[in-house]
Amino acid sequence: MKLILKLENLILRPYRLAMLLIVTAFAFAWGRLVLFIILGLLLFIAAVKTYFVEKKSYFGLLIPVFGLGLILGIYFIKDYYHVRNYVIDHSPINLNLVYDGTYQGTGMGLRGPIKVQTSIDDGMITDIQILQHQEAISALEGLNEQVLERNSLDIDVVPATVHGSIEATAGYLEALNNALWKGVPEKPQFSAVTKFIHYFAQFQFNLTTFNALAILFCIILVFDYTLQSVLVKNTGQALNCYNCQTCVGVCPVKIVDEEPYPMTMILAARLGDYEKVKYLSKYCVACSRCAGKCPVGVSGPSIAAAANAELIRQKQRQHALSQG
Amino acid sequence: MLTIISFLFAGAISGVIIAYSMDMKTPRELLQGAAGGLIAGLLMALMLPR
Amino acid sequence: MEYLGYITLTIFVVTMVLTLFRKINLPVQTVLVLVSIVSLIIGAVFRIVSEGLNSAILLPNEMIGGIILHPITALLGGLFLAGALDATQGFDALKVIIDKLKKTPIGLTGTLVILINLPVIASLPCGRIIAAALLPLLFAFGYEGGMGILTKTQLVVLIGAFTRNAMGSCGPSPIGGVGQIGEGFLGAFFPTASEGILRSPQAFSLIIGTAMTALFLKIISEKLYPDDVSLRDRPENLPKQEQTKISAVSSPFRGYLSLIIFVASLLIAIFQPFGKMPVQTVIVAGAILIIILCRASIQDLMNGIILLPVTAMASGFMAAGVLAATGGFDALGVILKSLSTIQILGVAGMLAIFVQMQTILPLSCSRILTAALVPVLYLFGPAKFNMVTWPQLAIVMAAYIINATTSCGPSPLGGGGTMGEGQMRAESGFIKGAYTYTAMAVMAPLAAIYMKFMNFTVFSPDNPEFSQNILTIIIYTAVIIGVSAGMMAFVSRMAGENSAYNWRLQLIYFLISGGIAGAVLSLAVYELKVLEIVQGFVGGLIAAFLIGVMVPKTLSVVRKTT
Amino acid sequence: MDKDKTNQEKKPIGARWEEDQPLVMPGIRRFQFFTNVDDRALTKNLNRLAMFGIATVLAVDVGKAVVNKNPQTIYCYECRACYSTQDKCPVGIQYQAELVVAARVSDYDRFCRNGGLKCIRCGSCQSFCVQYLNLAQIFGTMQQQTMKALRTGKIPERIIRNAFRNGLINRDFIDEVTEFLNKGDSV
Repeated sequence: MKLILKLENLILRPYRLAMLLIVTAFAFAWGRLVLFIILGLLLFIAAVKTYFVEKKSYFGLLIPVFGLGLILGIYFIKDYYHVRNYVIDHSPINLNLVYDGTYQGTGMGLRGPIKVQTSIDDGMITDIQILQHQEAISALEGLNEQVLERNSLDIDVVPATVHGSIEATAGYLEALNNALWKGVPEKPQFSAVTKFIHYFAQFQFNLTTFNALAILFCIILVFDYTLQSVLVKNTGQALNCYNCQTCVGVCPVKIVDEEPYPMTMILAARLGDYEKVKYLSKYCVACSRCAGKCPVGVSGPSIAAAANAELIRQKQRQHALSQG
Repeated sequence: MLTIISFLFAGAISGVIIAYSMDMKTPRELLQGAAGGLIAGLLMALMLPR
Repeated sequence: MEYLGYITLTIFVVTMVLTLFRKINLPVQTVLVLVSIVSLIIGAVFRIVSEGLNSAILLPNEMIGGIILHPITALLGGLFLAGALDATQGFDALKVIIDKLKKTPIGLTGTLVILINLPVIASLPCGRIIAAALLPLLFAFGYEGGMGILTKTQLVVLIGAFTRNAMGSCGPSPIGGVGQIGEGFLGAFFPTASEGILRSPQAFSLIIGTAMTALFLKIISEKLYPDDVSLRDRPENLPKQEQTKISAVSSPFRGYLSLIIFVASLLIAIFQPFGKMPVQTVIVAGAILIIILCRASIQDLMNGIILLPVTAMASGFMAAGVLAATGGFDALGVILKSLSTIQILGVAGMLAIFVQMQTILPLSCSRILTAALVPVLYLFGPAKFNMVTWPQLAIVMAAYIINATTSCGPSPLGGGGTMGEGQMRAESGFIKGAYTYTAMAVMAPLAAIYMKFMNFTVFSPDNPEFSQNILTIIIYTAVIIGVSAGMMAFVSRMAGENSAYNWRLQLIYFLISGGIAGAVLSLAVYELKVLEIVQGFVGGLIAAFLIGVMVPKTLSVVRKTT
Repeated sequence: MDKDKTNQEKKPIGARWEEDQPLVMPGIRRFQFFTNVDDRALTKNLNRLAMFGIATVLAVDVGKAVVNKNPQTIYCYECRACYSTQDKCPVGIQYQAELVVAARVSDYDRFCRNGGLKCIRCGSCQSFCVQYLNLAQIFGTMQQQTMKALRTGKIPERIIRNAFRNGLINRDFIDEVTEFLNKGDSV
């Protein structure tokens, strides 16, 4: 029973927002790290707030979590650079170290990943295929032949002359290197933790990420905003409000606390601020003129009533929770 | 430059008309309206591309 | 496929008109979503029959393709920022500044004029952002608002003109305004067009149009609907000290700080000094800065969001997307093209109607139809049908865009003007006459004239007739204003007690002005060719008739109650 | 409308204690506010659903671009400044903005129709973009997705055949497309 009550809490705004943020974080490769940092920061701020306001300390819980995060982060960086330094120390790769077989590897060109498949036989590169790329169409032309001819990666291959082909060539070589290193069993591997963290961090923070995050932030908040009224029974009409204040014109009360009266009540209901609705609805004289005038047919008092019912319900739930 | 001039002109006219239609018909108020319109026109013109 | 287009187009237009006249009593978002779902189903059935299931499954994708995300997110960002500013009392800081400005030589009148033109100066992606924040301030000037320095009529004019300016301000806005759609299309011919070829015609005609709206509201609307504003005047026999009681305005430091951040982020968004980045990023960053520095909460930000324009735009784009996917707009293009083959209309008349299209069918956001109609207009140009040349296309575009952006003002489907009506405590529809009139007869021809004589010379500098053109613009402006104002005064004098008579008078006035507007437009597009000008006159007449009959006769009993 | 009226008739006065009819304004029941506009009660849930639909479509629109690894497309102005490319596009693509939109919502039809598979990703159009979007990258990613969809058979044959007839496919993809079309012929 208590579990059900707790689960019902999940539809409350803070939980919902957190859930939406996490979902976005997982859907959006580059944003994971940023969103998780934001989440951590929010938790920290909330903890500080509760410490000063309610004199309750959650630091006993938070500090170990952050400490663990810090230790993991340091371990990750160490492990990551250990592997990377090994690769850098041993490049250009000695082809004799590579076991025979066919390997695939990816590298980043100017415009996206380049996927390469290469076959090696007795220290000789026998075949190279570019499986996928997004570079300008002739940027990678002739590279295969050059590499096959020289049978080595340490000589600079001559890039084509189209725009961005230098970056494309670098990406191509990276992909080739990547593929060949897969055939070297002596190379140290990333630990599982490193792989997991790498999945979050990706080291690809750029302006595009930031811009997209800003837009997503807007959309998420509005999505949540809509959700509020959809989830709470009978307050959905508040969503249709034009903010036109026609209701204020016909309301006999008109202004409460220097705010236009029935409209503020409806906006508060839309926002999920039911305490404010309760406070404001005390001023309503229930003449229902606003309902008659509203161009969309939003009925202020009815929304306020539904909002108050929701408030009562929430309080009952909290009461039941505290009772056990 | 001439864009700014035409904007100043338009701003002044609109300022006078707005002032007139707000029942502020003394010459002083009309002039004030024109001055306000000039400032508005100038600000608008500064926002435009060269 | 062709029939499908006609079917969905008919569904869309009929439902929209029925909603406009309140025959369908649903919020506009619901109607648009329903229209798109119905069209989607019809389209899917057609596709399954003709091409199989695979193609029908892709139809929703094409519908979503109609949604232009940028204006929606830019608007959201702007509303965020305004919400943050509001919550941190930044607008109180603005009040203080205005209060200071009032004591300078430009006085109260000049301050009000600047205030009215503030939306175009600030140029946000949607006028509602600034209108929602500043309308309470304007209301405070009146008796009921507390300050009591303006009378009822003055307040009506002030709010009406301000809303007009605000609702047109998305046209010249460089950060995600409607005008950018047109600019982008013109970029195919004018190399620098996307840097703002349409901005100055828009701003120019807005600054004049705002003034004409004020005049119209004062002279005609008050005559036509005498009892439909429920604002109160200050009683005459009030004690003296109460009359002069003006509430002191003050603002905390964080208000000034947030105002500075607001202005700074706007300037950064417009002039992009730190390299290109989307306005949303700048604005959201500004909002977050305000949250941190001025201690606002996310809840306060959400307070600022007006959901209607966002959702109305999204649902409108959905409907437009479905229409595009099912070929509805192709059908519209064909219809418009066949209009031009009618002898008395011709291309000029068709264009004169086309330009006024958005005022005839006002939706809650102009982008809905603009995004669909501007490509049609583009096709009329050399890109496909070759009916007009590039410069002519640019002129028509300027007139079309100004008409489009201002069309959300008079819209009864939740246009921004409704906010003004609510604020001035008027019946809905009070401002419609003024708004549609200025959009049709003042702004569109002025924008066309300005485009013709000014912008082409600015954008191609080696034109010898530069200073001469300035004179031409000034003359045309003066003539358009003069004719409109003179006729306004005449109509106002003719008006009597009978509202039906007044309405007929207004309709005639609309017809004449619309005809003249169409003729001026043709003049700008085709220069002195008699046939084209006559055709433009006829087209303008038709458009003006359609616009004029949409203006309500009386207001108080508009809605039938059962 | 009818539903609420019958509610009113059925329920005794005490029913205002029920959850739907809360006593918030003293002595006044909720349904009293439903009298002025005739179809209000009928449309209450419809409006909510429509709103939710809009929000969902918005979220899907953004989400799709993000999931398809083309997040840049979200902030396309759709201002069509890229149409200025004109002759500078080596393969003569006219409507670049359409391709960006198609990439955002993975609308294969629009993408192929406007020559998306013809693009050689040279980046000439990029310099015209007011947002400096990396158009070449966007088109490249979308091309990969289109080919992926082609392999899994999500694209109706008509689309790809039209593109093939009009010569809208570049040499990176022509082999695969021919193979696909031949397969379609043999079946």
